Amino acid sequence: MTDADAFPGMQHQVHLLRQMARIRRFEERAVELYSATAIRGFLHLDIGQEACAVGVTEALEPDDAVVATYREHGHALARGITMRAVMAELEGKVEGVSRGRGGSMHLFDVATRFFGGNAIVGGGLPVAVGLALADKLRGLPRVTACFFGDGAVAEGEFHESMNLAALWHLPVLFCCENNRYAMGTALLRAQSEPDLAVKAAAYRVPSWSVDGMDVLAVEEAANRAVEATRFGGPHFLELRTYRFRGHSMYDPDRYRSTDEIEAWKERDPIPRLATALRDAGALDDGARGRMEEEVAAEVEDAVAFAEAGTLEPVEDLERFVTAGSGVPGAAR
Amino acid sequence: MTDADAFPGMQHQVHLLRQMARIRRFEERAVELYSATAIRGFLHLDIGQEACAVGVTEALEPDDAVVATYREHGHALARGITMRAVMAELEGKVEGVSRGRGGSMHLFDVATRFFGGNAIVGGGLPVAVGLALADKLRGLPRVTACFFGDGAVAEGEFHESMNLAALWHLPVLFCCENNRYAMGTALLRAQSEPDLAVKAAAYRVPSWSVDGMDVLAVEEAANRAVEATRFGGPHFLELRTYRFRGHSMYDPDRYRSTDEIEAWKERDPIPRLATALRDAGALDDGARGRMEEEVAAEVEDAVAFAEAGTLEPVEDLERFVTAGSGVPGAAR
Amino acid sequence: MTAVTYREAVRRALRDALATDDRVFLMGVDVGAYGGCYAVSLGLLEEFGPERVRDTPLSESAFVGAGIGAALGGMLPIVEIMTVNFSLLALDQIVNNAATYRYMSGGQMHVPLVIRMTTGAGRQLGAQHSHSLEGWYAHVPGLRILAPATVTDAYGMLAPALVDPDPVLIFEHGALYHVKGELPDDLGPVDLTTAVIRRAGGDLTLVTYGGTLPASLDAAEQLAGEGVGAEVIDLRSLRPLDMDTVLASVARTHRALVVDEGWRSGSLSAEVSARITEQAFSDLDAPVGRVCSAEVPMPYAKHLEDAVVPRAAGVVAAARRLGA
Amino acid sequence: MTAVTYREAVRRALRDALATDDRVFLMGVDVGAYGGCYAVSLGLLEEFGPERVRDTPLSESAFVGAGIGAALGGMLPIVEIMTVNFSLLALDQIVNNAATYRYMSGGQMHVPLVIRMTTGAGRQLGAQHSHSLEGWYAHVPGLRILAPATVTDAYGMLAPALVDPDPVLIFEHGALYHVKGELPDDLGPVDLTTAVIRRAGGDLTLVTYGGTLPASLDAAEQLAGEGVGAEVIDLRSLRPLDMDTVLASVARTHRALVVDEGWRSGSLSAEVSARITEQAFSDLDAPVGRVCSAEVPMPYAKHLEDAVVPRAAGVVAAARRLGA
Ligand SMILES: Cc1ncc(C[n+]2csc(CCOP(=O)(O)OP(=O)(O)O)c2C)c(N)n1
Ligand SMILES: Cc1ncc(C[n+]2csc(CCOP(=O)(O)OP(=O)(O)O)c2C)c(N)n1
Ligand SMILES: [Mg+2]
Ligand SMILES: [Mg+2]
Repeated sequence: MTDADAFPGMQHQVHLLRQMARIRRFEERAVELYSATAIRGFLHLDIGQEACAVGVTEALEPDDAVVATYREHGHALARGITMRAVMAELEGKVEGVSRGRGGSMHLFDVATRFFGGNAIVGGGLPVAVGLALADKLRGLPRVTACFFGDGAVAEGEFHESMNLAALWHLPVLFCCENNRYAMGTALLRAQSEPDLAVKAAAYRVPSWSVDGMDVLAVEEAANRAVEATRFGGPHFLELRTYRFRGHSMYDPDRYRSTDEIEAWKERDPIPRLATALRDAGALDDGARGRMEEEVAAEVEDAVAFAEAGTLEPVEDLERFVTAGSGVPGAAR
Repeated sequence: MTDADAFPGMQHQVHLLRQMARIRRFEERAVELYSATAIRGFLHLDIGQEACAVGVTEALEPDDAVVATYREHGHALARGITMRAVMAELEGKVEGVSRGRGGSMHLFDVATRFFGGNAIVGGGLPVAVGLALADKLRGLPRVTACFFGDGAVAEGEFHESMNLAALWHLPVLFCCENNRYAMGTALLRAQSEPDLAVKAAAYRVPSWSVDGMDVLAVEEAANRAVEATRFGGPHFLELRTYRFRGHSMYDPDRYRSTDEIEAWKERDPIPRLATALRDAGALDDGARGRMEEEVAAEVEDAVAFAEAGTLEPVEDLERFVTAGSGVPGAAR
Repeated sequence: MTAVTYREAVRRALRDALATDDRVFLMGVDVGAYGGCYAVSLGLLEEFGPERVRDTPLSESAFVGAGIGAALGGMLPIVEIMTVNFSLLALDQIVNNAATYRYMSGGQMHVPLVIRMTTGAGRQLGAQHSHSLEGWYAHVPGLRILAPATVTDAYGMLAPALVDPDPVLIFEHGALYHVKGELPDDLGPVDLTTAVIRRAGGDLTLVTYGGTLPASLDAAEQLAGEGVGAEVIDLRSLRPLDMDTVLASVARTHRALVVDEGWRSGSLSAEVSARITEQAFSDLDAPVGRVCSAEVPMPYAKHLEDAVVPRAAGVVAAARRLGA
Repeated sequence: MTAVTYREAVRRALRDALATDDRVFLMGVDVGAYGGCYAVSLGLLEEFGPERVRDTPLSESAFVGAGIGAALGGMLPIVEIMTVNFSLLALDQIVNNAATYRYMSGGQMHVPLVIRMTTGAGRQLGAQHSHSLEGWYAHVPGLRILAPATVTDAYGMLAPALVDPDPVLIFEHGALYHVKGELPDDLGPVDLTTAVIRRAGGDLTLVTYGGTLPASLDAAEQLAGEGVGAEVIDLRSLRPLDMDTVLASVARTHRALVVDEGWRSGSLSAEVSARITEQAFSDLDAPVGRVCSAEVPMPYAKHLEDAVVPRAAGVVAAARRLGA
């Protein structure tokens, strides 16, 4: 019997912690692999923001859909895509979740209804609206959770999508991960009205603003929001968070002060929950250590899997452009 | 001495009436010419909405700029472009304000800083923001008045432009002529939040909603708004109005009830002001009749001018694509 | 066999699609209450209701993207964009999402979406409503591009387009809507992959599609009067291109002229010309010719617009220059 | 004469422009505090301040449109769009406004705007960041399209582009930024209307531009080893095209191969091929060849991306097939 078993409800919190730890370790390892050039392209890290992906995803049913951005390793892993499949994708292998065609910015998984992995800022929102429209027309009580950043709020596609979802009462949960920066542009320098909840109101979309560094708060808000969305049309969840690393591997992070970054690191969602669980007697240092070991083992297994993976034969380059493409003899 | 001279301030109101009457008669004549096929393409009439163009334009200085839509005859005339130049444009003549290249939807006039005539719904807003940015960078205390319809509010370009203007404190006066329909789509079927002033607030742009069927109310609001915009950044003016005719000459107007149209015609801005002026003793029926005659004469002069106009030689087809184009020998 | 307009043929195709498959719905600006900007969908709202004939706000990017999402979610949406000029506002969704989902997902996902839009000039609508940009879409892998030029194709292409598991764009030339033609009552599905010979001839191959088919046929008629047999090929599908039909014709005629309403530089005509030369160089007695639109934003005045777009006289003159 | 990277050359051009003319300002996403997405504008914010090196929100349509308006209002804006892929979000403004103002206004107004953007593949950025769509822009009357391939052009094209009273789009290939070259201290203005011969040769004309110039030069070098003299022409201007330089070369070599990173169908290479055939048919000993990108959304995996884009080996092989 573990510590957590002794505390009703605590086991779930341990699960949340593990999910966040999985994302953190996975990405830390991905950084190493990037330095070793096993991973290339853009690599956008979720580190610091894990509570958002984990808290929201926990509130979803298996049949619900997720649309995310290029910063979506966390969302993919939280949603249940295996580390193996994601890591192999980052290494460009056929065994990757997108067969190595997508890379870090384009994770897709039909089994978990994970619809990307969109690297055009704001580009996922209309698609999410459409997924929800399909559900509504088909009479399926599903929710589509659409993640995007604070920067996306300035794009026209945000405006058009919010209005369309609200006008048609579609079950889209708009999840804005407000990490205060769009690359180097601080929210205050991008929005004349930096209170994003006010924006949601302009479409009559009810909104919550939540501490995105607290996975329990995120989950609680997401539970309410997902329920409300499922039967009441779109809702907007602002997750106030922070990325601890640069925008991508190329970012020298010139636009933020070390003080600011350090202050936010104090609020790191992982030690925060771990400490709370320890204080509550639900997860002692030994159990925590075992968890870390298990996570590390899972990461290493994923790396081994990715490295043992194979490359798509170049002859298959044209497969999947359309249904028939690249298949010898098939009509294009 | 006319009646109006006897009443201080009344002369100006008579001028406003005349401006509206000029637009009305001009367009009624254009409809006839359309039936006679002297005018082709799309023809969007301002009839019913004249108070908006006239009231706002009166509040502008000669150095200010105007950006309008495809429904812009009224704005062009109110701004001071001659009837001759507009009518010749509608007839596709070289003497037209855009040399016959633009037509009804694309009136331009550098002398009055009239920057179109934009036929992409929402497409003029970013341009207006840029004109205001230029003024700000150049230190010129000018305003750019940007007209658009209620339908444009759903477009992404509205959202992006409002934010940009507000973020940078640019002197754009956003003038939304809310005539309740975008072609056949009623505002309530296009906007989840049909109160457009609420939308402006989402950008921290101060707004007024005005009876767009009352030219005095429009002018008063515009005077305040233009002043506020000139030194205080963007403002939003919602002009509640109605078009008495179909969207364009092709519109069978299936989506509105006759009752609704008739009810709005009761509020026709022209008889409304004319009656008020008569009641105030500022414009008796004789003077009113003379005004109508003068306006009719101006319209007929414009038609004669247009019909006497010439066609651009086909050899000049490629002129004005770029600075050097279509000019024999010039580099392209 | 009934004589119907192109407009009616499209409407009938839409009605049949809506009636046949619950997953089909039509969405776009003013497709419902207004009856469609070009009256194509008139009556469909009354017949199928507002859920399935769905007016959208003016939000091209969002409603096209919503079509993509709905297709991913199991529906078969038909999205109408009023004109290809406005489709630029939705181009991000079409190019970066619709065309890439299958490939980026390694074949897991696909977008069975149909997008219809008008294209072309001829109604004095000026520089923001009149251009022919379908050639751009034909550049994009992952999309199928159709250009029905006849009543039969206007009707017959929609059903197979809906069966295609990948995104299909259908370009309806605005000047064709009022054109009448015979619609066989028992029309089978139209093959989306082949060009068709609309008129046979042995001296010259005229390759065209969509709005310039009538002018090309007129030109062929005139040329026939001069003793020149022009074979007129209607490409129908702009992506993929059925070069087999074109090359077989050129092998017989040894001369080819491409007629295309796009601006000449970088239009689809360039691709057709380049491919003919690449694949049939030794068949050619003359360089492949092109008749395209003048490279100007479309002017409003009628005589100028007429001077911009390809007309039969210009095609005939170009054919003569080819020595046919 | 100093050796600088292409990135530094662009930066220097920007700095000189900002220093020379008060009307010039730079605007785009992260051009300021971040230093430019590809570090091109690094240091300029500090030097010229936030009014003139202006970070924008993520609103491609609005800030490109604002550039158009500012140009109409008397400024000389330089707008940066991070990549041509994102420029689709601003295409309406570029095509329907920037390119039409002069014409629609009957010559009264003009838009002295410069838009810079990166293009091209090579950094494993996948299907939404890697495409080469500059050929689309080269289709649009009213725009001038430039593609600097060398350090000299990267520096020297900006000043004359700003002098041009009409909109100019400059495409910087992302893979070129780190390439080094010599920048003469006394560089005069670069002619924006002419192509240049980057390497002389008598057996074959290689026509290319931008990101594929290095591969074309490599191929020419390899071909030289086989005794084949390939003349390499860098188009530099994609609209208008300087066909005189190309045709003069083909008149000497009788063979032409176009190398272009765009997807083959409907790429700029098609236009170049069609024009060569139209204008120099009798000079040609073989059909004009093309080496382009494979027609797929760009895959992430390196070996697949490498298989998509034109490389020297592919150019050499195509040259051999032409019989050069
Ligand atoms: C339309 C578009 N413009 C620019 C970019 C380049 N870009 C990628 S991510 C990013 C910042 C987005 O910020 P935000 O939405 O806050 O998300 P975050 O990266 O902070 O998670 C930018 C500018 C892009 N991918 N798409
Ligand atoms: C981007 C775009 N989509 C569609 C159209 C076709 N269209 C022209 S006017 C119009 C209605 C616009 O309504 P609104 O903005 O309310 O202006 P109003 O016509 O009522 O003055 C539409 C749909 C267009 N011109 N541009
Ligand atoms: Mg952010
Ligand atoms: Mg309206």
